[in-house]
Amino acid sequence: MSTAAVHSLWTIAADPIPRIDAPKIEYGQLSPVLIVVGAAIVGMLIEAFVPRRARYYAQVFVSVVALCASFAAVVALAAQGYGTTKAHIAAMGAVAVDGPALFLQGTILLAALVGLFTFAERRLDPAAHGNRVDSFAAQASSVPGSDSEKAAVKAGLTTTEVFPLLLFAVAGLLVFPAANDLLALFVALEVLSLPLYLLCALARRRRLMSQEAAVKYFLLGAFASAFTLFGIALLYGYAGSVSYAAIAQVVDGNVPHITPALANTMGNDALLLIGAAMVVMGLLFKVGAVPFHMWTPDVYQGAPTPVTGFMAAATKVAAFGALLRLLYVVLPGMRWDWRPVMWAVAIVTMLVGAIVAITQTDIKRLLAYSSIAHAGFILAGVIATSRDGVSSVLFYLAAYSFVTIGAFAVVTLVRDAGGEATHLSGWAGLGRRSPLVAAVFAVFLLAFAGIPLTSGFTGKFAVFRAAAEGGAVPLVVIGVIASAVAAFFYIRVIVLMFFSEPRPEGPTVAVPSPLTMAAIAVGVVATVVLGVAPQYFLDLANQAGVFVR
Amino acid sequence: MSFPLLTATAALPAVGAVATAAVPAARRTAAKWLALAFSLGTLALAATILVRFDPGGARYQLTESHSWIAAFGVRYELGVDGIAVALIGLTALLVPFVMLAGWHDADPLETGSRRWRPTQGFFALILALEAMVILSFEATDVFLFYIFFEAMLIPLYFLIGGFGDRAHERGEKAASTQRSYAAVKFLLYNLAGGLIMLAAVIGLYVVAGSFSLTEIAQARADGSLRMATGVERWLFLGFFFAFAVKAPLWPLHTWLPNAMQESTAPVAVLITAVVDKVGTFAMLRFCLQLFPEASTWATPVVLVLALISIIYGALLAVGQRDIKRLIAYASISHFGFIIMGIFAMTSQGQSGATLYMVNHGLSTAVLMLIAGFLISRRGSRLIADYGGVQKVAPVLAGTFLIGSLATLSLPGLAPFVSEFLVLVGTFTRYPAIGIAATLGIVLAALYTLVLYQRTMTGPVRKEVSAMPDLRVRELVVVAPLIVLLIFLGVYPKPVTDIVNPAVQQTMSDVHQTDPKPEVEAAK
Amino acid sequence: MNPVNYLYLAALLFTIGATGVLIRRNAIVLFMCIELMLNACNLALVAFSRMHGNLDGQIVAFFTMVVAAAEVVVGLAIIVSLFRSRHSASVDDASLMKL
Amino acid sequence: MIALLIAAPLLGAAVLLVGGRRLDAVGHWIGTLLASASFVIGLVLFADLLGREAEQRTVVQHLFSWIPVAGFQADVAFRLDQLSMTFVLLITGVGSLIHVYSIGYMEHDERRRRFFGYLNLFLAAMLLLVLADNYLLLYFGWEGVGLASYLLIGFWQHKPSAATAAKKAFLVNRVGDMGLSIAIMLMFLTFGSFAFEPVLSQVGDTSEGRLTAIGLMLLLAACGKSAQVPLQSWLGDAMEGPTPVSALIHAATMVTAGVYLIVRSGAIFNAAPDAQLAVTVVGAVTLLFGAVVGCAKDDIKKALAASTMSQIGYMMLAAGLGPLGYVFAIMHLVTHGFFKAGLFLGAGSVMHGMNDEVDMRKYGGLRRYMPVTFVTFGLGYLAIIGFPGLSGFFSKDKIIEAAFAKGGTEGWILGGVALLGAAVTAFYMTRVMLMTFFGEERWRDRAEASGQAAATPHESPGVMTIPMIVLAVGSVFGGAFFSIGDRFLHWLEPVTGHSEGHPPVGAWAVTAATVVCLLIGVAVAWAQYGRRPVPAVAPRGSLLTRAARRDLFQDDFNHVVLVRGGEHLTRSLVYVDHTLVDGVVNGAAASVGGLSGRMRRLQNGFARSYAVSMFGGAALLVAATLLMRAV
Repeated sequence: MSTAAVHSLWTIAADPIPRIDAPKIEYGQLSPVLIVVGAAIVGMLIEAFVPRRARYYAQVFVSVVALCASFAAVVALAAQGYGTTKAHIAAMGAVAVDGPALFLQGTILLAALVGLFTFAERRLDPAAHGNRVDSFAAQASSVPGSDSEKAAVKAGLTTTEVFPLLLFAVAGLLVFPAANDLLALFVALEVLSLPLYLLCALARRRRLMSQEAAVKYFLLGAFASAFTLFGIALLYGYAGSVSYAAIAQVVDGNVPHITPALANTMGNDALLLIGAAMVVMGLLFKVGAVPFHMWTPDVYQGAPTPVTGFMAAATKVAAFGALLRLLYVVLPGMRWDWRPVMWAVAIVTMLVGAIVAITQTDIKRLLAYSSIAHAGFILAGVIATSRDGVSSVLFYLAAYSFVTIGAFAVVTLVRDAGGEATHLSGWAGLGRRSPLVAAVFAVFLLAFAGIPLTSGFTGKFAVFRAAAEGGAVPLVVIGVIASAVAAFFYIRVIVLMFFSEPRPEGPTVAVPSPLTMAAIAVGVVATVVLGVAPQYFLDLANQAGVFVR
Repeated sequence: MSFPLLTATAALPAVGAVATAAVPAARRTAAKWLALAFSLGTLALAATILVRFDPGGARYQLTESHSWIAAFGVRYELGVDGIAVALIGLTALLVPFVMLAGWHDADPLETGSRRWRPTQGFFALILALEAMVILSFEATDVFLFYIFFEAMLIPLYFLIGGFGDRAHERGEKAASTQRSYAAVKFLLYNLAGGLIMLAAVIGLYVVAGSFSLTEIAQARADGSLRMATGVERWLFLGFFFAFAVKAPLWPLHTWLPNAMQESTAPVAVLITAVVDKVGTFAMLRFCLQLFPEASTWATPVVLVLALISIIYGALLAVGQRDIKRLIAYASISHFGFIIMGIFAMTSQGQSGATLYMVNHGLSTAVLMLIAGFLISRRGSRLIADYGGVQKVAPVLAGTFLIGSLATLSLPGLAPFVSEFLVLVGTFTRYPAIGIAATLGIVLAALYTLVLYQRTMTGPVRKEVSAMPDLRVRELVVVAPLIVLLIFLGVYPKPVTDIVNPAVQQTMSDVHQTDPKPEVEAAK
Repeated sequence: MNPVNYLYLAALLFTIGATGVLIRRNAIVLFMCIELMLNACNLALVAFSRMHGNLDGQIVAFFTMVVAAAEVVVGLAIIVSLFRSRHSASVDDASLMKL
Repeated sequence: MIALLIAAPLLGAAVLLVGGRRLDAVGHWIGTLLASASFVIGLVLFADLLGREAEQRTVVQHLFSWIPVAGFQADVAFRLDQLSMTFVLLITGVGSLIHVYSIGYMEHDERRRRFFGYLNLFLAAMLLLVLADNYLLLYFGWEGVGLASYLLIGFWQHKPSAATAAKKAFLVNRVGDMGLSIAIMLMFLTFGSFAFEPVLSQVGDTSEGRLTAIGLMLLLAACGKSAQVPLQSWLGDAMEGPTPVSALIHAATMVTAGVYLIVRSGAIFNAAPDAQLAVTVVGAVTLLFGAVVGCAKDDIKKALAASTMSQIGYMMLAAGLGPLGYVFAIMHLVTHGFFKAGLFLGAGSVMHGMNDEVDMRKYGGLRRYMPVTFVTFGLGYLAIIGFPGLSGFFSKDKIIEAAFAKGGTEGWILGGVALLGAAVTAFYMTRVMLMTFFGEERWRDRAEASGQAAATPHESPGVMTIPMIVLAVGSVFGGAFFSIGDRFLHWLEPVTGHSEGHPPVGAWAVTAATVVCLLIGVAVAWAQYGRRPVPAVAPRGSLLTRAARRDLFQDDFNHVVLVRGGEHLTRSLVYVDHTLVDGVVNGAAASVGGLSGRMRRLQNGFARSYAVSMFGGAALLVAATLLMRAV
């Protein structure tokens, strides 16, 4: 390395840097996120200072209040027209406040609230030594089956840290779809991921599987985010900026003033293409699209079921939000490059998800694969690259998240001696034992299968229509075939529940507290309402269908 | 805004379903009576429709139209033409009888948990099914139709899979697995068809920008909506496939025998007499109206398939050992006639086909229900297990014979009228196919009479020697249907008067006119 | 010298890291490889920042370090708990869930 | 009024069949009453017709519109003219008599009520058939009588043979019905209508080929109903039914419906010579077929059935001759209705007295025990062989004349066949007569040999004998009454039309030949069965005899070709449906399942292999994106 080069490097670095004026933050418009983060911090303080006995209640209280307040804030913003007319970019271009962002944030918050209920459920497990327990490990640090764990259980310890963790994750999820520059995107990604990694490890039963799930999720997640980051780096290198708007300008080739360096990198499409591909890949990992889906079944199976439900719903929503924004705001200029690729991804995802699910024997894995297939369907809507496409995806996400949480909530109810009986054979004849629960689960399955008069059908119709109008008819046909295949295994479960003889030693259905009941009820109501009278929500999604640039 | 009669007709059974399902487990009989009451109420409403409908009037009457899902351009649009009226009448008429016939079919064998309420479920499901079927007959919005066309699979699925021939299954563990196989097969076949149709529905919207049948048909007629030939044909195929599965048309028929064989007789009647009619009805209303050119393009193939169905179904019926399977294949043969009549594109053919839907509903109901009574007595579906029933249960045998004669469409019974109309209608345009189809007449005589001979005549087998004759309840079920069969056989005019105008309009939609008699043509 | 070379270096490091992830068994080593990938990204960012003559890249790099630190905390916690319950840090041993 | 004709027996059928057991006591009286009521109505109408001019004797009564669909207008309308009037009287007259007879014959059957219900149903259907004003309504009646005959043949359902015979009859008839329905469709296609008036009047406007097609289809129908070759096989088995049924349906009325159809459609056949020729051929063949079969049967009813077949062959032959023969066909039909019904009733009376023994080889010398039966049967016998002066003589002789009168070689062949038929008829009827009423009383030792109590032959009660006597009177004087002054000819001519034929040889010659033939036939029979005793068990006999016993292998042919072949076809189709059609679907499902099984193995649980797939995926993604830009 020549000294000249070094010297020049130093001299440039030593140049007086243009002074940075204090950032201008629109606290009002960021309030949803801020509230949640604040609540999370409060939660940590509670962990630190509130006596153990009261923690659970304090945490639940704080979390519920925070989520409700945050949701109220979102509604308020939307009411003030930030979703449509006054949509603009806040926090020095870091965060967008526009229709899609608010819609998805609202969805995430509701999903989080419902998920919170399942987190807080303490009736399902038999009380250990007289104190109610939830579905999280008494003491995460203690080795499974060790004396310390027994002691912890005996002492009635509970991991109330899950609530602040949940809130942090929610904060990340809220920023993710709203992130308007690559930095915010990356930070949000990590903020939402890290708490989830931890939550996955905290199951009370089957802790080995839980920990394994956490490790897999963590390693693969970190791996993926490394790719994302590298992609970010390349994009930055290509455009010389991390803000979506700027990059978009460069991609479209209409930049106000071109510096020589920029002119140099702009010419190099490889930077753009590789970078875009890697960032997209990171997002596809989060939504669980083939071939980045493989973590999904294991993690869904191993994680505590409430976490799985929350994760399956909220993460998908946020990740698709981010994906939409990236593709619609940053990369519309290179539509013709990424659309064919996404076509391929969508097709493979639909087919693999549907086909592999057929032979699953564990209900949670089954739902995992079904979520993969659904990711494929949603991608079909993403590809439409039209306002209808956006709104259809938004609607689908909203519909899907409630069905998912509801379904996993039902899964928590079917239990035997070893905790939840997730093996399908245990579900035989459930319809005989407790028709109501079976019927509710059947409703969810039918929604997954996209049977008319359920939210699943409305959503599926919306995305397929958008795709068809976007000229992706073959995609629609394949999607239709995939849903036919998918229908088979949903039906299989229904057959199992209603038409096969119950096993004498089969699992029983625990009677939950109002919390889980609420979660399930919300799921059912959402499923039916969005199926029978979806007009209002479709309008909502349609108004919210425009990204601010 | 007058009283929404059509909505009410569909809503009443829906409400009934909920109410029946809500009846506590112990009060089985109450649930039955409640359900029966609701179905009779529906029948009354259907009768009002029949009265209020003016054959000479507008094409779609008693119309209702409300915005539903504006985002998809979907409206809640109802309206009935003559064809729909006839079929709604059939549906509303059959359901009460079906309920009576299945009065005890859903009484639980073993008591599951306290909350296990099969009886309530059975009757509630039937009512739910009725509501959906009626709505699909009323819908004049393609999307609305599709929704119920698909949704009706669910209640029927549970009816098939949940309730089998109790008598037949006593002591047979394999039966329940066979049953769920049949149910799944039924659902997957129809779901697949429906999903293909979904793609076509979406395609239609992309092309036409509307779901309203009347609007699209209008636009097609005045040429403001043109479809590329290829597009139209693909869309047609998408729709037709779904309807052909439902109908069922060879070679998409294999789900029907399993479904009818495994389900109880009343449910089997619902499948073949009511639900399958939605398929043929939809061909007539949607395929022809929306895609006239494609329909005429497809006619030859469809006719050949229909012909195959007729002969093939009949031959297979001859080869069956299981009573219900036999009737199922007979139905396949009859559906061949219906589809043939629809696509013959003559007013005789299409009026005949519509009439056929009604008559076949009645005749199959009689035959299948009595077969059900027979099976419930002996506890076997195998023809070989019977013999000489006529001696011990003359009334049962007599009514069964009438049902058989109706099935082989003997003049004087309703099916003859429709079958002959279909044949003539086909013959005037496609003589060869018409003649080939008459073979079906002979084969029909073969399988029905063989069935009757093997089960009812000959020396009395000792298993049936103690068989009781028809009970009052059963007679109440069968007698009115038989009377109706005879009446419509001798005086079908009331129905034809309702149907003909609608058929004429359909004919004009596909730009078809009846061929002139050669003598006139020559002049 | 031409900062593009730093990019090649970054790419190289990134690839090394990725390869490490694919071929090593020990969870800790795996994790270190991922850290290596992150740092490769940092290098790339800084290099680009230098090329474009603005600081965005360097800012991102700082954030990345923080994030990486956080990841270490979470990651090690999880890995350690796994190690304690299985007495092995091999990720291949953790394969209860499959198919 | 015309409607009442049908309504009366229809009402009877409804009441008797729906009424249930409570009517068992009076059922037969109700049935008989309504049947005769319809006969009375018939007489009234007849008188009314006689009161009119020959041209005004066609009454059309339009009841209501049956099936109205666009151009397709089927009405329920009745047409009463000389032709249908003739049938009405025959049907109701003979029908009523047989009702009376059945009261006695079915006395010991607990299902007598139902039997009368069926009989009434038959009358209604048959009247509908002959009174219909259009072919579709005729088809209604056509299938109606088919149903009635199905029910009555299989009346003793507990006998599998009866049930089978009934089914066979219905099926074979269905084949014929196929022809009728196709004919109707052709008419609709051609004339836009299928009512007698428009069709028959527009015959001139269409091609001969089309008319031939229609004609052949009608002939097919006629063959089915009238048991003509090749659809004759059912009539023999139909004898499983109670004897009155055989007398009414399978001798006097229903089986002659084919002849009615052809005569009614005369206009079509007149314009289609080929079709006509086909009719004559069928008639001639059946004539001989029946006669030959009749010679070999030992079952008295089957022998009579065969003779029915052959006699209808005569009628067909005549009908095929066109205007030459229509009248005589109907005339022979009527006279045959009398004497054949009489013969059957006689046979029934014999069986009644011999506790339902039908094998003539176990009869013999019965004339002493049942004189009335003997006399009536004898008269019927003389009538059928055409003994000069009796009814059969007149009608048959006219047909033979007409056959010759057709002229040309055809004329000679047909005439020859007819003469031969006359001879054979004389032979087998004499055989029947001798084996039953003459010779030594074989039934005694036969009964002992077979171990059962010796039958005690006795005369039947009056309720049975009276009808026989009436019919005997008819069969004696009917022919003369019709022929003297050509009454029947003038009566029927306006409808059927008539053209006087000119036989190559004088009418007297034909008559003489006929008489000679029948004498030969009688003589041969006497030589064989009169002089030497009748062997107890049938001798093996010549090939022809054995063939004749087996209905000239017609059934065997059907069995091998149709039944066996059909069974194989259906069985293979069932297999195809299960393995192929269904197999494809199940196979597809299975293959998807297998694919799924293979794909899920990729999910091997190792985090690193997941990472590999991610890495590969990323690589693919990048590569693809670059590729997209490249192309």
